[in-house]
Order: sequence, then structure tokens, then C-alpha cells
Amino acid sequence: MTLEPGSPGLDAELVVDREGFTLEVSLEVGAGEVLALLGPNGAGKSTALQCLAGLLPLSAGSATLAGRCLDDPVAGVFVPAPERRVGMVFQDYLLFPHLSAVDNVAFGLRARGGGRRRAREQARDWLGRVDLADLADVRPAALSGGQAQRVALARALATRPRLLLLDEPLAALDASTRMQVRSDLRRHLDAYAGCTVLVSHDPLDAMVLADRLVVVEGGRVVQQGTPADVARAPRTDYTARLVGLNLYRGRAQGQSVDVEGGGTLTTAAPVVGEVFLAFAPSAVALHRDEPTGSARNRWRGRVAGLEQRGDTVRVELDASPRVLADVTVAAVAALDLTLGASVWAAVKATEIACYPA
Amino acid sequence: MTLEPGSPGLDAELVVDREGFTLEVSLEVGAGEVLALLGPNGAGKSTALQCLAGLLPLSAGSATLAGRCLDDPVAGVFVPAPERRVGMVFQDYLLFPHLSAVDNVAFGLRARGGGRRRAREQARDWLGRVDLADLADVRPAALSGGQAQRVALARALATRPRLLLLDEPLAALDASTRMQVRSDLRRHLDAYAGCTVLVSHDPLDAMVLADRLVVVEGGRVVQQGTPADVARAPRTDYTARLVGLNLYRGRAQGQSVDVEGGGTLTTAAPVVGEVFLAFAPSAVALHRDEPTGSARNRWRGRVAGLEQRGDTVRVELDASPRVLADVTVAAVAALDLTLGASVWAAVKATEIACYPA
Amino acid sequence: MLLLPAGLGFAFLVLPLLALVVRAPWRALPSLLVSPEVGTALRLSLVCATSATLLCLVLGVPLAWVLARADFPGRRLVRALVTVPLVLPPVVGGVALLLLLGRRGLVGRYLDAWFGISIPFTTGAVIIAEAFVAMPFLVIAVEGALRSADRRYEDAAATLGASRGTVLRTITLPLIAPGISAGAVLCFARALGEFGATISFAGSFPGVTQTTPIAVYLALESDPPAAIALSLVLLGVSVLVLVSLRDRWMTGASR
Amino acid sequence: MLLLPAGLGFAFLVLPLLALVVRAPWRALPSLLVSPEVGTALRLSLVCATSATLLCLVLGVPLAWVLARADFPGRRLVRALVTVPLVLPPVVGGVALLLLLGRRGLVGRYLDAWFGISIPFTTGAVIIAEAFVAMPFLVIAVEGALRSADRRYEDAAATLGASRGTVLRTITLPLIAPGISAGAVLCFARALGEFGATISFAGSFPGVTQTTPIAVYLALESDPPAAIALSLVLLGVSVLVLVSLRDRWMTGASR
Amino acid sequence: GTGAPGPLTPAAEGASGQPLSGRLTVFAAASLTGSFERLRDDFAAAHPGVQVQLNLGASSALARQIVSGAPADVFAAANPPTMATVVDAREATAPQVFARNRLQLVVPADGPGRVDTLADLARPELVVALCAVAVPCGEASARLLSSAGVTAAPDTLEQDVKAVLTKVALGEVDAGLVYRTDVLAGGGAVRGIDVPQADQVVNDYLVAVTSSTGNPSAARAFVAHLLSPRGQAVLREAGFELP
Ligand SMILES: Nc1ncnc2c1ncn2[C@@H]1O[C@H](COP(=O)(O)OP(=O)(O)OP(=O)(O)O)[C@@H](O)[C@H]1O
Ligand SMILES: Nc1ncnc2c1ncn2[C@@H]1O[C@H](COP(=O)(O)OP(=O)(O)OP(=O)(O)O)[C@@H](O)[C@H]1O
Ligand SMILES: [Mg+2]
Ligand SMILES: [Mg+2]
Repeated sequence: MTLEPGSPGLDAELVVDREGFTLEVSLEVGAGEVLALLGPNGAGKSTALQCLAGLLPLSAGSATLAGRCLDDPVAGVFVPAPERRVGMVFQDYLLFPHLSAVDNVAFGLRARGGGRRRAREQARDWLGRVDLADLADVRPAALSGGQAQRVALARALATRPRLLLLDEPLAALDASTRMQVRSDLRRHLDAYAGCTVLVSHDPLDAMVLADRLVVVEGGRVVQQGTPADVARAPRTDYTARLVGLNLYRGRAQGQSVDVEGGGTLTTAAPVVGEVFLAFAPSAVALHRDEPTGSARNRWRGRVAGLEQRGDTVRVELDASPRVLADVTVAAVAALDLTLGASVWAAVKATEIACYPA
Repeated sequence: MTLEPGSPGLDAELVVDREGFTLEVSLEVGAGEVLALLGPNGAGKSTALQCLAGLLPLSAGSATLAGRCLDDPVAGVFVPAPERRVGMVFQDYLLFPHLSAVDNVAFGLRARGGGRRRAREQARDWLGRVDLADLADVRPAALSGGQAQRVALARALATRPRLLLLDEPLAALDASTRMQVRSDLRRHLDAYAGCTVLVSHDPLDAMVLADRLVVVEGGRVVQQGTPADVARAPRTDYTARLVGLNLYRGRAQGQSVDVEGGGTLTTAAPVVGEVFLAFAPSAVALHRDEPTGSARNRWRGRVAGLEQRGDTVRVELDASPRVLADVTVAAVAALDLTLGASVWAAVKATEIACYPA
Repeated sequence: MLLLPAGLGFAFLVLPLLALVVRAPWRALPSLLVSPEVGTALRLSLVCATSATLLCLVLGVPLAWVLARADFPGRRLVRALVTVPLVLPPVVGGVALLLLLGRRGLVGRYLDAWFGISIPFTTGAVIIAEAFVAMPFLVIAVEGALRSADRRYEDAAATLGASRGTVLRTITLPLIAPGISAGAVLCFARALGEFGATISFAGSFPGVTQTTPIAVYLALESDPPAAIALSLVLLGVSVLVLVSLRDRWMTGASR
Repeated sequence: MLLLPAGLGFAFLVLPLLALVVRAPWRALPSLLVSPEVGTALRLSLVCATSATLLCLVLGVPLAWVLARADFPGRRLVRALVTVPLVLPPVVGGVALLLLLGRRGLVGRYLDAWFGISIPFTTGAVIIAEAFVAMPFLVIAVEGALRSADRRYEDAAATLGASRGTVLRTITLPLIAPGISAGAVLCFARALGEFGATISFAGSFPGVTQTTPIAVYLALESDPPAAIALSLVLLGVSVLVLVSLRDRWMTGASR
Repeated sequence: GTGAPGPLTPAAEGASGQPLSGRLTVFAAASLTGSFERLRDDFAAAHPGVQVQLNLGASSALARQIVSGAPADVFAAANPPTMATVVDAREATAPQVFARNRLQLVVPADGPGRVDTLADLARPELVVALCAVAVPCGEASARLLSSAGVTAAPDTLEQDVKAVLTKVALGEVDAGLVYRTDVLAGGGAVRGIDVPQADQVVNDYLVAVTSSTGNPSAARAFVAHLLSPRGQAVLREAGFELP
């Protein structure tokens, strides 16, 4: 989606140089759209948000919000943070330690010219929405981590910004509140006419809250699309793990694909050239001895990791190629899977999704 | 499990008064055991860790580690933090801003009397284990949130403490690193002879890493046991949500249970007195009109929340009693489930677990 | 381990005072306390020191902020120049003020010619002299506090729409309140004890420009025991003011 | 909005110096600069002010730490007493030191009788007088910095096994380095410009206790233009020292 | 160093006939600074074995130091009362007057010349600086004014002569009363006007050897030098009158 000039959305080409790290990311967010920025630690997500907030000037590129140029080093334009109408929730909250929770939330309202009483009223309202009405008069030092995060959320939302930047807004919330706040956030975002850029590590947050995902690695965009698109066809290891798939890149010759890093996999249909192969861990069957069934892909490895997840156990196999398999607890016992045990993995060719790299 | 006097474990009865909040929690952790503290925001988890670390003196009760009394206000004993051999990872990292990553990690080693060079070597080693070898000489301000968290983890582990306290050690890690660090942590913890108390909001972390769970709410223990026990028979709303179950408390008369807060449910077997009722969201069927099948429990409600989770959608019904239901995306379309839509829920009596309150 | 040097430091500061108290002419005190001259000098001292401190806060805090936060060529020089009045012997400082604001001073001659204003030998001159001598203390203390403060709170406030001035007023200053308090105490105390610059620039006339330190100095010539007693009175009053002021500030801002 | 008061503050501090420079007897300067007396006085001033600053750091930082961190009955009183030497007119401070450490002083008489040590009128006396007058500046500035620092870093260090002393040395002090730097600058500058207490307690012997401000005072008697020129030399030297020192400290610790 | 060495006295030895040696510490009032520096140099030239140290300051401060046990050999005070405090404390005996000073009206050299008599000090439109009564010059000024029957209207009462002089030199003050020697030291910036009544309030400078001196022969020699024609010449040059 390309925004026309003067569109109410965000159109940014962020280029920043920091010592030893360069960010080069293009973001386009329509009005009312929620974009999730995903990526491993140190990918540059927070850096990108800082640029959008006006806390870090761009080295090159430009950023335009609702037709207004916010930053353009070539043209010599830089709108400072307070004039941007951008709300931000910081990864480590940054609540003002000398103000009570309600005054923290009221701060933005007052800074934008609201009267004291009116600002406080609205702030109490917002605190109520994040279930903290009774801690309104408490100082941040006396709040728990999760409570602090929710106050930060309320503080950013209260100013009704044009562009809302959320750096892991739900990370410190406990499981029970989280679902509630997530739905509430979804509701607020739905009702919200501005653009939203959200950073999260929780794939569920991203899937539930975002209209579109942008995956950043090492300062560059490696994949983008709707949550469903990305989940269906991950293009990097990180994305694959995020959505819980095994992913390989390789060179295809007919139905056989030489996997980068070792090993060969067979696909159902013939393909050519550089491809990605993906399949779910649940598609992998484990056997003590070499399997003789219909599965066309069979290879041997050692158990490198075991992790219980509800009813199933995720098994990591050190093999060529490496693979994750989800099996039942019963299977673990039956196969006597322990760290270092040698087992066979089997995957049916029909289970493997194959798409061009 | 009760520890004999002189046992190598932790035996603590923590009582603290803070303005408007009282913590009263008993914890027993055997050597090599990992205890997970769970609870909603503001439950007192971080407060409990602070007491164990020696950063907050007890108001009453006592704490004994490996047979040594650490804190006992009645007896007038209080061992200060540096003499406790307790390692702690703080919820907001608290990396020393003026030291590089490697010096942060080396800090504890040097404070405990290690030579400078040796401490640095070991510190580099630990940084390697959390995949940050190449950021060793970087100051915390130039680390991303997740990188900072990992340095904090390495810093606490490096001192090889008797008691390891982890306040949400994995919260800021991205999905791909998280699994890796979680397995590594599990490995370190397995190899580690001391006691561990872990606070986490992620049920998966708790389930994977902990031998035993203690659920705290409002400063008090509401439930404890192995992860499996807790998952099977949650005793509070919070725990139920944590493990993804619907949970009700009620008074039973024969097979009929009057649910606290409204509504009646029918169980398969007759029961008496105060009971808990639990069933999985997937056990709930949704219907547009009143169902006529074999399900003995049928009641009507309004859709209050919808959340996509992979293939399924979790639906929250505002009804008597309130209920969560997991249905397929196809079902959502077929039933035209939108916020506020009126639907019927049906649960078979045999799906409901019933146990005394 | 820390208590030893701390105790030594305390003893170092307090023992001389103790010697003063031991040798003080206690019989002379009651009559001093009720004498109108002492009252006049004390009142003048407090009024002038307070006014000077306020003047320093109004001008000095923004200056400290600019030094700590703004980045402009020549900042090092500006900072160095701000430090200069500290090392100037106070008498020379007073002379410098005369050269600037006196009847024949660089600026003063125009004040005199155009507006008929003459600053020296007025209470205003006392305040100016005290502020000139005391302001660097405030500026340096506040700049130090600003530099150790976490700037990211200011970032957060900026994203909430607060202008630089609002950020300074509502976030930065409250966060560094202990530092400002320390600076203001230094400033007030320096102003209260100021002698050389005041007498050079403002002279000494009872009730108008003769502050307590000047009275003490003069008494030291004619009646040393009375001078010591007067100093003790000055001390007592200033300690009262400082303790009541400072503890409030410090506690108010401590987290 | 902030620039206006900041500029005014700067002008207020700098214009008098400018007036001094404009009116300074530039012809007298070259001969002053090469005269051995000036060199002697300057060297003595720098040596004494540096030693006094070091003494203040050694004794004052622990004292500030105790005031900021320890909780003991009477802390308010201790803090008040520490503030007192600030308001004491320096001449009276010198008298107090004489009463304490003089040959007939409370403590001095024993030093003299038992060890044959006599402190007044030695270079050591200059250092003591300067430290006595300057230490409160350091203590208050450092206490302010300690109070605005985030104590939870200290908690983190404690859980890593660091004793109080180690925490102070390796965590707290580096974190508040800008504050200490500010305090040390105040302290050094105050010591460098110190006059009243020094001349009372240590006298004015060329090469032994006659520091530059005292030389300025005496020159003011015999040759006023030379006195102003000498002050400018003192300023120039101290600015050089301060600028080189302070920028290093401040930048080293800024995050 | 100031002053060329004058003709050397042959008496380069003490009363006992032995050459003088050791240290000699002279406490002298600040108003004697210039003269005593020259006297010291002369004395050192005559007695190369003696190291002379000058400690200059306000007479009252010097007296306080001596009473507190300062290592002084000779004390030269600017007025009798301060010397009296030292004598009363038995720290010195037999003070001798070695110089006198008298007050002069002082005005800016480039002033409009509106001031020529003591009576002008009573004019309210003038800015007038006097010494405070607590200090010797102020006490002398007060006596002078009362003997002349003038009620002055001062704008400031300074702590010492120097403070008055500086303000006159800068033109901030139209007139003041200071000692003649100070007017001379003030150089070209100020002009002194003799006051007839000043004869009656002449101020005596006293010198004495201290009781605790460790070098009495050198101390006595210094006092003798002060009172010698050569010494008196130096003092006269600085504007002092002789006893
Ligand atoms: N102030 C800074 N100066 C220099 N480099 C920095 C600075 N802040 C961050 N970096 C570097 O920039 C890179 C991106 O950091 P950023 O905080 O944007 O990552 P992130 O994607 O938000 O990671 P996380 O998920 O862990 O928070 C990292 O390699 C980091 O080390
Ligand atoms: N310094 C303090 N003074 C007073 N009350 C405090 C202080 N710190 C925390 N509290 C209160 O104590 C309660 C427990 O806080 P704690 O930080 O232990 O919660 P938590 O279980 O760690 O929550 P979270 O999961 O959100 O981190 C909260 O209600 C909080 O408001
Ligand atoms: Mg980040
Ligand atoms: Mg917590």
C-alpha cells in the first residue's frame, strides 16, 4: 500500500546510524491501521520508534505523518517531539517518579493545554480503563512492574495522539490482566483514527492486535504482510520460530531440495531454484528405529532439547537439518526421549510447504 | 515437603507490611529445586524476592537458607544482602550504566573477591552463553531491552549464588532467543545445586522451568503444587486463566451446583458442599439458538470478547456464569459471532471437573 | 569503614565551632540579643540573603540548564567564565561591580545619566553583591545535578507534548530538587556570610547596607568577645532557617 | 524562553569581570607575571587549594554519604552543624581555628605540650583553614547528588556481594561523578579565593602562608592597580586549572 | 623587591658584638606594607645572617594572633589600643612610638573640586565615605569631626582606610577621610587636602619586641633600625610623621 501525498497516514523511510548499528526501514501505516514491528532483540525496533517519536533525528530518509513532514535531514526539517502529537509507551515505562499515577496520566493532557481538574478527571477515567482506579494516588515507586506498565499505557493513550507507538505494551502484564488489557487495547485501537506502530515479542499480541506485520532483523525489513501471510510463509528463522514452524532455505532440483547448512528434503511437487521449505513441528513423527512407513523424508538426530507445552512436548533434534517436533507426553515416555538420545525424524512430503525464496 | 533443620534448602515465612499492602507468604525450596511464584500484578511477588535478597527486612516471620538464619525480626537477626550469597535478576534489569556489559557481569565476581582478569574472562564466558559475546564492551545505554535483560541474567548467574531469584527473567526476550535462553536456563538450573525462586507471567516459563508453583494473590498463597497439579485443579480465577480453564466456585446439592456470582451447573456425579468446577474452553460448544443435544448445561450470553489464537478463536461470553469458549474460525463465521451477539453455550456434564474447595 | 572518615570530617567542621562556643562571652549574649543594632543587622542579612538566593535561582537555574543540556560552540568557555567569580577575592569582586555599576562604571554611568539611578550604597547593592558572589555555587551545583539526572524522563515528557520549558518546570526540576536544594543552601549560606564584595560595592551603613558579617568584622576590632557572640547569633539564626528550609525540600523530593 | 534568564545570569556574572578587564592596568601585567613573588604566591595558592580539596574529598564524601544514606537519631542536627561553617564570617572561622588549634587552643595546647607541634602560621594551617571553609560546599553538593541518585543500583550491587564500601566506590560514586565534580570545583574555587580565615589562622608569610588573595589584599594597600592585575592573574590560572579538570570529569561520567 | 639599599650601617652586629643570625618574624600593620618591605630589605642587607619574615595584616588580627601564641619577634601596631591588648596579655613590653600619621581629606584626583574643607562632609548631596567608628581610623575621624564641630553625613562607614580609598579612587565617593600615607600610596587617582584640625588627632604607631621572642638581639636590632635615621627616612618618604 502506497500512501498518496497528503494521506492521513504515516509514511516513513527511517535511516539511522548508531555506532556499530545501522537502521534502514521503510514503514507505511494507514490511518486506523495497526502495524506490528517484530524482530529479535537488538533488531532496531525501539530505535525505529524513537525516530518516529522525534527523540532521535534521522541520518537520512524522511518521515511524514498525515501529510506533514516530520523529519527530513536533506530538506533540513525536524519537528521536535512535543509538536508531533505522537504518543509513546516506553519499554521500561519511564513513569515520572515524583508524580502520582493519576498525575502521570494527566501530564500529557495538561501539557497539551487541558485544565488541571479536567485533565485529572480524564486521567482517572483512563486509569479505570486499565483497572487501576484505586491506585490513582500512588507514586510509581510503590507500583508493581505490571501496574507501572498499565499506567504508562494509560498515559500514552490519554493524549489521543495521531500516531501511537507502543514498545512492548503488554510485556509486564500478568496472564489474567493481559487478556483483558489486550482486548481493551484492541477496542481502543479499533476506535482510534490514528496510526499505530506496535513492538511486541509475543506473536499472539501481534496477531491479535496488528493489521500488518513488519519483521525487522539487523536493522532491515526481512518480511512484511498480514499476520496470516507471514504465518503461512515465514522467510527467516526468526519468523518461523515466531509462528512455530520449521523453516529451511535451499536449492531445489525436481522434488529434492538441498538444504542450506546440510541435509536434503523431498517435496510433493517438483520445484526449481532457491526455495523456502516450511512445516509444523506437529508434522514431524519421531521413531526409535528407522521408520519404514510412507514418509518420504527420514533422518536421524540427537535430542538437544525437550520442553513441555501443555499436553505436548516440543523436541529439538540436532540433525541435518535441525528440526523441531511436537509429540505427546506418552510418546516421550514410549520413545524414552532424553537429552542426547538418538532418534529418527520422519516428515511426509505432502506436509512440507514450499515457496520461492 | 517440610525441610528438616539444617537442610540445604530455603525455608521462609515472609511477613512484610507496606503502606496499604501486606505480604504473608511461606516458601520452602529444597536444594536444586526451582519454585515459580505466580500471581497477578501487584500480588507481592517482587516484594517477596526483595525480602529473600535482603533488600527489605521482614516485619515478622523468618528466613533460613541452608540452615543459616537470614532474617528473624524476633531474634534480631538480619543478614544484609551482600552476605547472603543470593543472586537476583531485577524486573527492570538495573544494569550499572557506567560499566560495560562485561564489567557488569564481572562485578559480582570481583565483589566476591575474584581477580580482575579472571573475573573478566568468566564474565565473557557468561556473556557468550547468553549470546552477547560481541556486545561485551558496550554500555547498557546502547543495548536493546532484550540485550539488557540477558546481561542482567548473566550477571546474576555468574556469582553462582546459593539462592537464585529471578524476577521475570525472560519477559523481554524475543520469541526466537527466548526458547534458547529458556532451555539454557533450564540447563543451568538443572546443573545448579542451590535453590531458585522464579517469578514469571508466562505460564509456559513456569511450567517448563519450575518443579513447583506457588500462586500468590493479594499477598497470600492461594495455591501451590506441581505444575501438573495446579493446571489440573486451579483454585482461583487467576490460576484458571493462567492454565486456560473456566473455573467456578459454588455450593453443590446433588448434581446441581449453585455458582457464586450467578448461574447453576450440573455435574456428572453427585457432590456436596463447597466445590470448584473446572472445564476447558474447548469443551464449550456455541449455538445460535438454544441447543437440543445431550449437553446438560446450556445457558445464554453475549459475546464480550473475541481473540484469535492460531487456528482457534477464544470467545468470552458475558453470561451467568461467565465463560470462555474456544471455537474454530469457521464456526465464528458460521455463527456470525461479533461483539455483543447473543449466543448459547453448552457444556456436557462429563467435561466438568469437580473438586472440593 | 566509612564512618571513620565521616566522623573525622564532622569533627573537623564542628570542633572549631565548639571552641568558639566554649570561649564565647555568654554573659554578653543576652544584652546583645535584645540590642536593636543586632536586630537590624540580622534582619537586613536575612532579607538580603533571601533576595539574593531568589535572584540566583531565577537567573542561575536556566543558566545551569543551558550549560548542561544545550550544545553550542563555546560552551566550555561560558562554563569557565561562570566559574570565575568563585575564585575572585571578594573585595576584588566588589571593585569589579563598582567598575561596572558604579557612578563612573561601564554601565552605571548611563544608569546615572539617563535614569538618575545610583546603585552603590543601597540595599539593592548588597543583594547584587551577594548574588554575584553566590550565584556560581548555585549554577555549578545545579548543573552537576542536571548531568546526573536520567534524561529519558525528559524524552518521555516531550512525547507527551510538553515544551522544553514545561519539561524543565514539571519534570526536570522536581527530579533534581535535592540538587537544587543543595545549591540554594550553598547560595544562601554564601550570601549570608558574604562580607568583602558587599563592603566594597555597597559599603556599610547601619540599617541600609551593614549586614551581620560586616557588623561582626567591625566588632572584632573594637570588642572581640562581642564579635564572637554576634557570630554565634548569626549562626543560630541561619541554622534555624536552613534546617527548616532544607529538610522540607530534601524530603519532599526524595523517592 | 529559558535563554533569556540564562543570558541575563551569564551577563550578570561576566560583565563585572569584563569591567575589571577593561579597567585593568595592562601595563603592569607583564612585570607582575615575571616577578618571583607573584609566582611564589600563585604556586602556594594552587598547592594549598589542591591539598585542601583532596582533604575535603577524603573526609567530606564519606560524611555526605552518611548524611544521605544512614538513618540515625540527630541526623538533622548533624547536617545543620555541617552547614554552619558556611555562614560563619571567614575571619571568625579563623579565630575559631585559633581557639581550637592555637598554642593556647582547646586541642592545640596538648599538641604543643605533648608533641611539640604548633599548627598556626604554617602551610599546613593554610590548608586546614581552606578546608574548614570549603568542606561544607563539597558535603552539601555531594549529599544533594546522592539523594537524587537512584538507590536501586546500590541494591543490585549489594545482591552481587558488594560491601557498602565497595558499592560506594564502584557504583555510587561513579554514578554521581558529575555531582562530586561540581562539589570539588566549588570546594577548590572557595579554597583558592579564601582569605579571611587564612590570614587569621595562618598569617601571611611570603612563601609559607601568603596565598594570592592575601597578596592581593596587601597590594590593595600599597598599589591598588597591581592588586587588580594580580587578581586577573589568579583568575586566569584558576580558570585554566578548572576548565581542564572539570571538563574531563564531567564528560567521563556523562552517559 | 622595592627600594635601593641605602648606605650600610657599619653596625652589622648585635649589642653583644656577635654577628646576628637566625630568623626574625615581624608582625606589622597592613598600612606599613610598603615601608616595611623596604626596611626589611635594608635590614637584611645590613645583617645578611638574619632571615626576616614579614607578617602583614590588620593590627587587631595581628594582636589576636600574638595573644594566641603566634611566633612573633617584633610587633608594629597602627594604633595604641591594639598594642595595649598585647601588652596587657604580657606578650610584649615597652612599646615605642616610631611613626605618626594624620588624617587628610581625600577626593578623586579628577573630581570637580567641590570639596575643600571638612565642613563639606556635612553636605547631604555628596557621597561621603568614612571609616567605621569601631576601627582606629574611624575613631580618629570621629574625634576630628567633633573637634571641628562638623556633623558629617556619611553614606557608608567602611571597615578600613583601604576601602574608603578605593571608592574615592574609583570616583564613586566624592570625599572621605583617610591617613596621609594612604593618600600617597593611592597614587595619582586621589588628591589629599590637609585639614587644620588634624593635628589634634594624630595617630601613633607603636613597635615592641615580644616577650616570647626566640631571637631578642635581632628583634632589638630591628627596632633600632626602625628608629634609626635611615629607617625614619623610609617612613617619612611614605608620608609618616616622626615622633
Ligand atoms: N544509544 C545507543 N547508542 C548506540 N547504539 C545503540 C543505542 N541504543 C541501542 N543501540 C544499538 O542499536 C541496536 C538496536 O537497538 P534497539 O533498542 O532498537 O533494539 P530492539 O529491536 O528494540 O531490541 P529489544 O527487543 O531487545 O528491545 C542494538 O544493537 C543496540 O545495541
Ligand atoms: N516501595 C513500596 N512502597 C509501598 N508499597 C509498595 C512498594 N512497592 C510495591 N508496593 C505495593 O506492594 C504491592 C506488591 O508489589 P510487588 O511489586 O511485589 O508486586 P508484583 O507481584 O511483583 O507485581 P508485578 O507482577 O506487576 O511485578 C503492590 O500493591 C504495590 O503497589
Ligand atoms: Mg527495544
Ligand atoms: Mg514485580
